[in-house]
Amino acid sequence: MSVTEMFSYIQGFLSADQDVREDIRKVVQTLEQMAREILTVLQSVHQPSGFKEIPSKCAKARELFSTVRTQIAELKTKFPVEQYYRFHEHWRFVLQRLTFLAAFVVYLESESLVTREEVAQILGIEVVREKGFHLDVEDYLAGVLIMASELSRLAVNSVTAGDYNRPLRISNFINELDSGFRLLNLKNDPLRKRYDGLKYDVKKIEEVVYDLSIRGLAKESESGGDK
Amino acid sequence: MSVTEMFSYIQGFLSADQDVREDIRKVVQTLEQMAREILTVLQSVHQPSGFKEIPSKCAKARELFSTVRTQIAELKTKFPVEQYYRFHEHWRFVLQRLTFLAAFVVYLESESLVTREEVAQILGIEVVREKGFHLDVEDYLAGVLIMASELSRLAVNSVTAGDYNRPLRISNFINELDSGFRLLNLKNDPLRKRYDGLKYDVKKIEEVVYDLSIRGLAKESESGGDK
Amino acid sequence: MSVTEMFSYIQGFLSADQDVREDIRKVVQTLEQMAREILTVLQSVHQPSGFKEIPSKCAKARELFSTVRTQIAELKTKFPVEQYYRFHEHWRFVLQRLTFLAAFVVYLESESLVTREEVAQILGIEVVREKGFHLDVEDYLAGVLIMASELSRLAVNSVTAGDYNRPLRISNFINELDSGFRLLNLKNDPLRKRYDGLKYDVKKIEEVVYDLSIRGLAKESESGGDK
Amino acid sequence: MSVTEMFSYIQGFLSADQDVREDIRKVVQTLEQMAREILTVLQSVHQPSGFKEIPSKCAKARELFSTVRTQIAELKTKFPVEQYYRFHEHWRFVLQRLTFLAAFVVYLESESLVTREEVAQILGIEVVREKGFHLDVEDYLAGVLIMASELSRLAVNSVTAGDYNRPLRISNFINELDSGFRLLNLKNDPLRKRYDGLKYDVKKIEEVVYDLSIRGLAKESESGGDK
Amino acid sequence: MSVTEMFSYIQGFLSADQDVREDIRKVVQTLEQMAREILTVLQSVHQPSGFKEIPSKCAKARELFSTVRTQIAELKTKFPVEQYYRFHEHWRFVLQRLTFLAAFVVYLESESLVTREEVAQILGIEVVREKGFHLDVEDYLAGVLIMASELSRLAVNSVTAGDYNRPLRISNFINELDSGFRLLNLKNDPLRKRYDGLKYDVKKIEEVVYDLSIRGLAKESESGGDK
Amino acid sequence: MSVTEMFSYIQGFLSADQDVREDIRKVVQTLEQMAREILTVLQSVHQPSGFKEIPSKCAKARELFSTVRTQIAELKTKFPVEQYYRFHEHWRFVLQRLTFLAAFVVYLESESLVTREEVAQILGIEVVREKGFHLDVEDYLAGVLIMASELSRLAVNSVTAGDYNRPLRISNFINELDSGFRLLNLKNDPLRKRYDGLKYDVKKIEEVVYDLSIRGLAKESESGGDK
Amino acid sequence: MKKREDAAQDREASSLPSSPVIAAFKVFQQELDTKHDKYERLIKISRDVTIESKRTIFLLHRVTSVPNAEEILNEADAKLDGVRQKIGQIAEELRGEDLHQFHRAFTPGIQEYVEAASFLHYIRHRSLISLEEINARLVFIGTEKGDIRVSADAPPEGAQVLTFQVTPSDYLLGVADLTGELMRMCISSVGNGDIDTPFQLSQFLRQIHDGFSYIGNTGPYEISKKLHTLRQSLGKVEDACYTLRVRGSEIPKHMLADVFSSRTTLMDPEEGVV
Amino acid sequence: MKKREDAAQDREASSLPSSPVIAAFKVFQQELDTKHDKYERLIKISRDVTIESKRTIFLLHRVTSVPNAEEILNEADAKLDGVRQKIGQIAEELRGEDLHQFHRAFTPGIQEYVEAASFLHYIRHRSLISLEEINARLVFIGTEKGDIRVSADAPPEGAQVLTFQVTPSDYLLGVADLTGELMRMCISSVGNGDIDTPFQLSQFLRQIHDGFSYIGNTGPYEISKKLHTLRQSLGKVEDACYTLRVRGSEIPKHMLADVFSSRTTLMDPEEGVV
Ligand SMILES: [Mn+2]
Ligand SMILES: [Mn+2]
Repeated sequence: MSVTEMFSYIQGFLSADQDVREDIRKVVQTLEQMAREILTVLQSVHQPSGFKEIPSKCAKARELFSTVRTQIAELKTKFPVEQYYRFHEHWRFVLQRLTFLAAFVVYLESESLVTREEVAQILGIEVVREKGFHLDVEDYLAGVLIMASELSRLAVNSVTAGDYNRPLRISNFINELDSGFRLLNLKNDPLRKRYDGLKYDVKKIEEVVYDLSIRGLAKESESGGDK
Repeated sequence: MSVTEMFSYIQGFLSADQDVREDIRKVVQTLEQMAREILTVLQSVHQPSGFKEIPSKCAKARELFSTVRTQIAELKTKFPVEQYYRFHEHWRFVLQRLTFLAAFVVYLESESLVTREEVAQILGIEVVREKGFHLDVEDYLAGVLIMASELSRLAVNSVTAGDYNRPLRISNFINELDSGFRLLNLKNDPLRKRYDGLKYDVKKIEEVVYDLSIRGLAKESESGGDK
Repeated sequence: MSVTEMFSYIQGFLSADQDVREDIRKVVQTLEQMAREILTVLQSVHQPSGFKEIPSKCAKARELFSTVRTQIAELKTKFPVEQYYRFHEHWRFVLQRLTFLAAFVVYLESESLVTREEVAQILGIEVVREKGFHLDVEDYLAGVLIMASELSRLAVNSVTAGDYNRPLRISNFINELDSGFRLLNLKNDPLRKRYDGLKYDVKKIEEVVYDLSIRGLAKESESGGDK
Repeated sequence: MSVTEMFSYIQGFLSADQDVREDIRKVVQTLEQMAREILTVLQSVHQPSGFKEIPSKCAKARELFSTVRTQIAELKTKFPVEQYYRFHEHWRFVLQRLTFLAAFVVYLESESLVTREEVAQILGIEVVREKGFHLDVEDYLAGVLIMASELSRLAVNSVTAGDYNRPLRISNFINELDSGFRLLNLKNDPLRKRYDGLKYDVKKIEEVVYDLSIRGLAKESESGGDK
Repeated sequence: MSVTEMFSYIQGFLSADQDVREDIRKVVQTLEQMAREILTVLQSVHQPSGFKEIPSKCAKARELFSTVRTQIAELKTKFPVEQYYRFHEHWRFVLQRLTFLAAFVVYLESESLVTREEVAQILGIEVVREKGFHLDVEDYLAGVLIMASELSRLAVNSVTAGDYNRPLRISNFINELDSGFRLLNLKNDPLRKRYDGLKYDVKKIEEVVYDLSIRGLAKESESGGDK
Repeated sequence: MSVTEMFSYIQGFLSADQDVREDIRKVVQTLEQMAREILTVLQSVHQPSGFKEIPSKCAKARELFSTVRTQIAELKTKFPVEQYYRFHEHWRFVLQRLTFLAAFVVYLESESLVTREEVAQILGIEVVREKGFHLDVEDYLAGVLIMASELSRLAVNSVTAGDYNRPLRISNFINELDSGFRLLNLKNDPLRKRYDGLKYDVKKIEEVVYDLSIRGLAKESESGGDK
Repeated sequence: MKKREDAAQDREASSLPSSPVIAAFKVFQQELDTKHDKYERLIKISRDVTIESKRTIFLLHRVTSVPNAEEILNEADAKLDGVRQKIGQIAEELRGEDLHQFHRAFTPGIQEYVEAASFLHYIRHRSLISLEEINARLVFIGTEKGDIRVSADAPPEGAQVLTFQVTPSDYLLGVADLTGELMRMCISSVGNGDIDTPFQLSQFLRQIHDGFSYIGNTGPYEISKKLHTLRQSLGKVEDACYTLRVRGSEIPKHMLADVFSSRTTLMDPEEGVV
Repeated sequence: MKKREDAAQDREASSLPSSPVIAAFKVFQQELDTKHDKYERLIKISRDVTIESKRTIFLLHRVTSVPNAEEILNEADAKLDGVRQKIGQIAEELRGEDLHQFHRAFTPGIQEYVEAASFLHYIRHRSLISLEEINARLVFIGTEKGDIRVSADAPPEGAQVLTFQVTPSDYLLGVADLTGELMRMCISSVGNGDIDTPFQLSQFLRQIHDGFSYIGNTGPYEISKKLHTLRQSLGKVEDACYTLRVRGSEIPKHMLADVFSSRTTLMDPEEGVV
C-alpha cells in the first residue's frame, strides 16, 4: 500500500542515518581519548620541571597526532564527504580540542600562531570544504581561543618556574591574536562567548607582565628575550 | 470481584513502598544534620587561628563520624539490601557530602587522597555492592571533587593566615588529582560537570602559588616544605 | 604512582558500567522496534475492515511476542539481576509499552483484564523481584492505563464499523478498571497523572453508550451482547 | 555568641513550622482517602442499576461524612486557628473535593443547590472565618463547579439508564447555576478557569435535552417531570 | 430567586476581597518605590567618594524609613490583622527588600547584624505574629542574605576606594553569619536557594582578604582595625 | 548629573504609561460588567419560553448598549488616540465580546450579519483607524466567530423549543459566513484558532439539520420558513 | 592609554596589515561575513516560501465550498510555481555548498512547502505525494541572465540544471503538519454535507498515523511534538466519522436507498448492514 | 458532494461575489493581507538593522587596540548612517500608521541600533546619549523619487519630513544591552594596559545600574532578565578596578610619581592615598 511503502522508504533513510551516526560516534570517542592523552603529555609544561622538557613533550605529542590522523582517516570513511555539515555536531567538539592541541604544540615549538593549513596538515584533513573533510574556520578559531586560555595559565606558571621572559613573549603573542579577533564580526554564538573569554586571558597576562615590570623583573628579561 | 481484589493486592505493594521511602527520608534527614555539624567543625580550619587546631578538629570530626556510622547502620535496616539502586536517589546527595567530609579529614590529617576503602570504613559501609550497602564509585568521585574545591579555598586562606607553604603542597596534590581524573572517560553526567569545575580550582591554586613566588614568598617556604 | 593507579582502577569500574549501559540500550532499541511492529499489527483493529480480523491479528501479535521474549532474555544477560533498579530507567518506558500491547491483545481475545502474571508470562519475565527480571507494579499499571485510552478509541471506531455491541462491553470493563484504580493511593507521580487521564476515557465511552442507547441501538445489541 | 544564639532561636521557629506542616499533611492524606471512598459510593449512581439506589447511597455517604468531620476536627487541633491562610494550600484541594461530594449528595437527595452553610455543617466547619476553621467562598464555588461537571455526566448516563426526565431537570438546574455565576466578577484565577468549563457542561446537557426532544422523548417525561 | 440571591450575596464577598487586594497592591507599590529610593541613597557607598558619606547617607535612609513606617501603618489598615497570611504574597517581596535595606543601614552604622526586633522597629511592625502585622522569620532571613551579597560587593569596592580595613571586618562578619545559617535546617525552598548563594559571597570576600594580605596591606590595617 | 537625569526623564514616561494603563483597566472592568449584563439578557433566548421574547430582549440589550457607548466614550479620554495599538491588549478582549453581543442582537433582530460599520455605530466608535478609536478588523471577525458558536447552540435549543424552522435558516447563514472566512489568509494566531472552531459550529448545525431532515421535520418547516 | 605608551605602540605596530596574523584574520573576516550574509538571505527567502505556502493552503481549503474546484487547484498550482521559484533561489544560493550547513535557515519554509504541495496532491489524487515526486518538481534551469526558471520539460541545450533535494526529515515534518490540514478539511466536509470525504480522510489519516507510529522515535526530534497533534487530529476525524455513522443509523427506511447508493461505492461492503 | 446537491448548490449560489457577506470578506482579505505583508517587510528591515548595528559594535571594539581611533569612529558613523537609512525605510512603512501596531516586528532592530549608537556616543563623549539625541538623528527627508535620505541639516523647501520615534522602552532595552559592551570594553582596556578607562567605565556603569535600580519593575517586562546580566557586568567591571587598585598598591616608590600623575587627574582626590 502506497502510504505504508512511503513510510518504509523514509524509515530506510532514517535507519541508515542512525547507523552512520553510531559509527561516527564510536570513532569520535576514540579521538576524544587520544585528545586527552595528548593533553596529558602537554600538561607537564605547566610544571616547574617541565619547561626544559618542552621539545621532547612536543615530539611525543607529534607522535600521538599520527594516530589521530589514522582515526580521522577512519572517520572519513563513515559518511559521504559532501554531507560534512549534516554530522558536523558529532566531531565539532573534538576537532576544536585537537586544533587547540596542534596550536599549542606549534606555539611551544616556535612561539607562532599555527595556521589553518598547518592544523589541517597535522590532523590530516583539508582546509577548503570542496577538497574533502575539512577544518571549519569557526572550529579553527575556537581551537585557537582554547590555546589562548592555556597560554594565560602558562604565563602564570612560567613565573612560578622562574622564567620571567616567557610571559612577555606570550603577552605580545596574545595581543596580536586579540587584534586579529577584533576584526571579526561574530554572531551571538558559542564562538563569540569564547572570544569574550579571550579578553580575560589578555587581562590576566597583562597583570603578570605588570607584576614583573614593577619589580624590575621584566626589563632584565626583556633584554634577554630576543630569541 | 476479581479486579477489585487485584487492585487491593496492588495497593499493598504501593503502601509498603511509600512506607519504606518515608523511613529512609527520616534517617537521611538526620544524616544531613550530622553532615552539617561535621562541616561546622572543619570550617574552622579556614580561620587564621584555626590552622594549629587542625589535629583537634579532625579528632572531633572523627568522633562525629561514629554517630554517622550508627545512623547509616539504621538506614540499612530500612530496606532490602539488593534494592539499593531503587532508593539510591534518596541518600545519594548526603553520601557525597559525607564522602567529601571524610576525604577532607583524611587530607587534613595526612595530606593524602582518601581511598574508597577508607571512606567506606569511616562511614561503616562496603566498597563492593555485593557485600552490602556500599559507596558507589561515582559518589566517591563526586565527594573527592567537592573536597578539591574546598582545598582551593584552603590555599587562599592559608596565605591569609601566613602559611606560605601549604598552598604549594595543595597545588601538587590537586595536580595529581587532575591527572587522575584525566584518566577517566566520563559521560555527560553530573559528575562530568563537577569535574569541569576542577580546572578552575587548579587554576586558582596556581595563581596563589604564582602570587607567592613572584613575591619571593614561595622560595623560603619551599625549602622547609619537603615532607 | 598511587593516585594514578587508583584512578586507573576506577576507570575499570566506569568503563564496565558504560559498556553495560551501551549493551542495554541496544537491546532496548530492538525492543522498541518490536513494540512498534506489534502496535502496527494491532492498529488495524481500528479499521472498519479490521474487526473480523481480530483473532488473526492477535495471533500475529502473539507470534511477535515470542521475539520479544527472546530479546528480553537477551536483555537479562546484560547485567546482574540484583541491579535491576540501577538500570531501570533504560527499559521502563518500553516495558510499559509492551505491557500495554500484551494487555490489549488479551483484551481483544477475551475482553478481560490481563493480570500481572499474564503479562509477565507473555514477556517471559517474573512477577516478583526476588525471582529475577520482573515487572514493576507501577509499570504494569501504566501499561493498563495506556490500554484504557486505546479502548476509548476502539469504542468510537467500533460504532463507525457498525458494531454497536462492543462499546457497551468496553464501558463495563473501563468502569471496573476505574473502580480498581480508585482503591489505589497514588503519589503525585507520572502514574497519577496518567490515571487522571482515565476519567476522560470513562466519560468518552459513556457518551458513546449514550449515543447508542438514545437511538435504540444499544438495546438490541444488549440482548445479543451476553457472552 | 550572640549571632549563634539568635540563629539557634530561629531554628526553633523553623522546626516548629515544619512539624506543624508534617502533622497537617498526615491528616490531609486521611481526608483524601475518605474523599475517594465517598466518591466510590456515589459513582454508582452513573450505573444503570444505580438510579434506584440513590437514597441508600446518599445515606451511606452521609455516614462517611461523619468520619470526615472527625478528621477535620483533628486537623483543627494541628495549628492556631488564626493561621488558617498560612497553611491553606495544604487542605485547599481536599476541601474542594469534599465540598463537591457534599454538594453532590445534597443534589441527589433534593435536586437543590447546597448552600455554603450546609456544606460547612456537613463538614463540621464554620462559614465565617471569624468563628474558626471555615470554608472559603472560593473553595465552595470550586466544589460546586466540580459537581456541575459531574451532573453533565449524570445527564448522559440517565438517558442510558432510560430516565429521560432527569436530564431536563439537570438542565434547568445547571442553567440556574450558570446565571448565578454570571453575577460574579471573577479574577483571572483558577476559579475563573474552572468556571469557563461550566459552559461546556451547559452545552453538553442542552444537547442531551435536544436529543430527547427531537425524538419526542422529552415531552412525555416533561409531563411527568413536575416535581 | 434563591440561587440568584445566594450568588449576589457571594459576589459581595468576592468584591470585598478584590477591593482589599487592590488597596494592598497600591500601598505595596508605594513601598516598592520607597525601597528603590532608599536603595539609591545607599548605593552611593559603593562609589569611591561615598565612603566618608556613610553616616550622612544612613541618616538620609533613616529619614526615608519614617515614610516607610507611615506607609506600612497605612497598609495595616487595609485588612484584618488575623488575615496576614491570606495576603502575605502581596507584601512578602517588598518586606524582604526593606529588611535588607534596614540590615544594610544598621551594618553600615555599627557593623553588626540587625536583629529581627530592630528590623521590626525600623519598619514599625511586630516581631511576633500574635501582636499584629509582623515580620516572618523566613522574610527576615531572606533580607539578611540579600545584604550578605551586597557586602561582598562592598568589600571589593572598599579596596578600590583605598579602604583596606573594611574587607577584613566584613569577612569576619560574613563568616559569623555563615556559621549561623549552618545551624538552620532549611527545606528545599527559595530561602535554601538563596542561602546556597552565601558561600559564593564568603569565598569572594576571602579572596579579597587574601589579596590584601599577600601584599602586606591587611596587616597594617588590622592593627588599626580594632574597633 | 546626566545619567540620573536621563533615567528620571525615562521614569517619567514609564509612570505616565502606568497611570494611563490603570485608568484604562478601570473603564474596561466596567465594560466587562456591562457585557456580562447584556449577555444575561440575551441568554434567555435559549430557553424554550424565550423565543417569543426575542424582540423585547433585543430592545433591552439595545438600551444597555447606550451605557456601553458612554463607557467607551470615557475610555477614549484616557489616552492619545494615535496610540490605540499601544494599549490595544487592554480592551481587545472586551471589544470582541461586545462585538459578539452586537452581532447577536442584530442577528436576532434581522437574521443578517452585522457589518463592521453597524458594530462601530452600536458601540459608538469608528471603523477606520484614522478617524479615531476604532474596531480592528481582527476583533470584528473574532466577535463574529463567537456569535457563530452561540448560533450553533441556538440551533440546538430551537429544536428543543419546537422551532424546526430556525435551524435551517441558521445553517444557511453560517454557511455563508464560512464561505466568507475561507477567503481570508490567517496567520497562526488566536483568530485562526477561533476560525478552526467555526468548522465545528458548521458541523454541529449541519447535524441538527440532518436530524430534522431525516425525520421529515425540516421539509415541512422549510416551506413555512420563508419570512 | 597614557601609561606605558611604548607598549601600546608595540601593539599598534603589530596590528599593521603587514602582520601575517592580521592578514589571516582579514581572510577569516571575509569568510565569516560571506557565510553570515548567505545565511541571512536564506532566512528571508524561507520566510517568503512559508507565507506563500500558507496562503496556498488557505486557498485549497476553499475547494470544499465552491463549485469550480479545478479552477482553485490550478490557481494553487500557479501559486506553488511561485514558491518553487523561490526555492530555486535557495538552490541557487546553495550551489556548490553543503546543503546541511545552511539547513536551519530554510527548513521552516521547506516544511511548509511540503505541507502545501502534499495537500494539493491529496486533493487531486487522494494519495500521499512521495519524496521523489516532491523533489522531481524542484529542478531548475538557470538562464544566461542569471534568472532561475522552474524546469518544465527537458532543459535547453547547455543550460545549467540546478536541483533542490528535500531531506527525508523535512518531508516527514511537512507531512506531519499536513495531517492538521486534512483534519480541518474533514470537519469542513461534514459541515458541508459531504459524507464520503470524512471516511476517506479517516482511512488516509490512520495510514499516516500508523506510518508515524512505525517510525516512532527513530525520526527527527521535532516529530515527537507533532505526533501529539497528529493523534488529536486523528481522534477528531474518527469522532466525525463516528457521528456520521451514528446519525446515519437513524435514516428512515424510505430514505435509505438513495443515501446508500451514494455511499456504497466508496465504503466497505460491511458498512451496508446498518 | 454527491448527496444533497440542491443544498450544496444553495451554498454555491450564496458564495457568488454578489453576496454582501462575500463582498465584505473580500475587503477584509485585502486589509489583512496588506497588514501582514507590511509586517513581514518590517521584520526583514529589522533584521538588516540588527546585523549592521552588531557589526558597528564590533567595529567600535577595535577602537581600544588601534592608533587611529577617530578613523574608526568615523567609519562607525558611516555604518550607522546606513542603518539610519534602513530605519528610514521603517519610518516610510509606518507613515500614517500607528507605530505600536507593528512594534513587535521592528523592536529587536531598534534596540540593537540604540545599543550601537549609544556605544559610539559613549566612546566619543563619555556620556549617555539621550533619547532626544537618538531621535534627533532619525529625521528623514523623502525625495521626489520616493527615496529616503537621512536629514542632515534643514530640509529643502517642500520636502516631506519623516520622523521615527524610538520608544522609551526600546531606548531602555538598548541601553541595558549597551552595558554588556561597556563591560567588554573595560576588560579589553585592562588587557591593553589602559588603566583610566576601567575606572571611568565603572563609574558610568554604576550610574546606569543605579538608574535601572531606580526604575525597578516599573520598566518593560524584558528588563528584569537583562538586569541580571547588567549586575554581572557591573560586578566584572568593579572586580577589574579592584584588581588594578590592589596591584597598584605594590608600585615601588620610584615608579609611583609618573603613575600617579597620569591618574590623579581623572580620579577622586582620595585615591592618592595609596
Ligand atoms: Mn498547517
Ligand atoms: Mn550587545
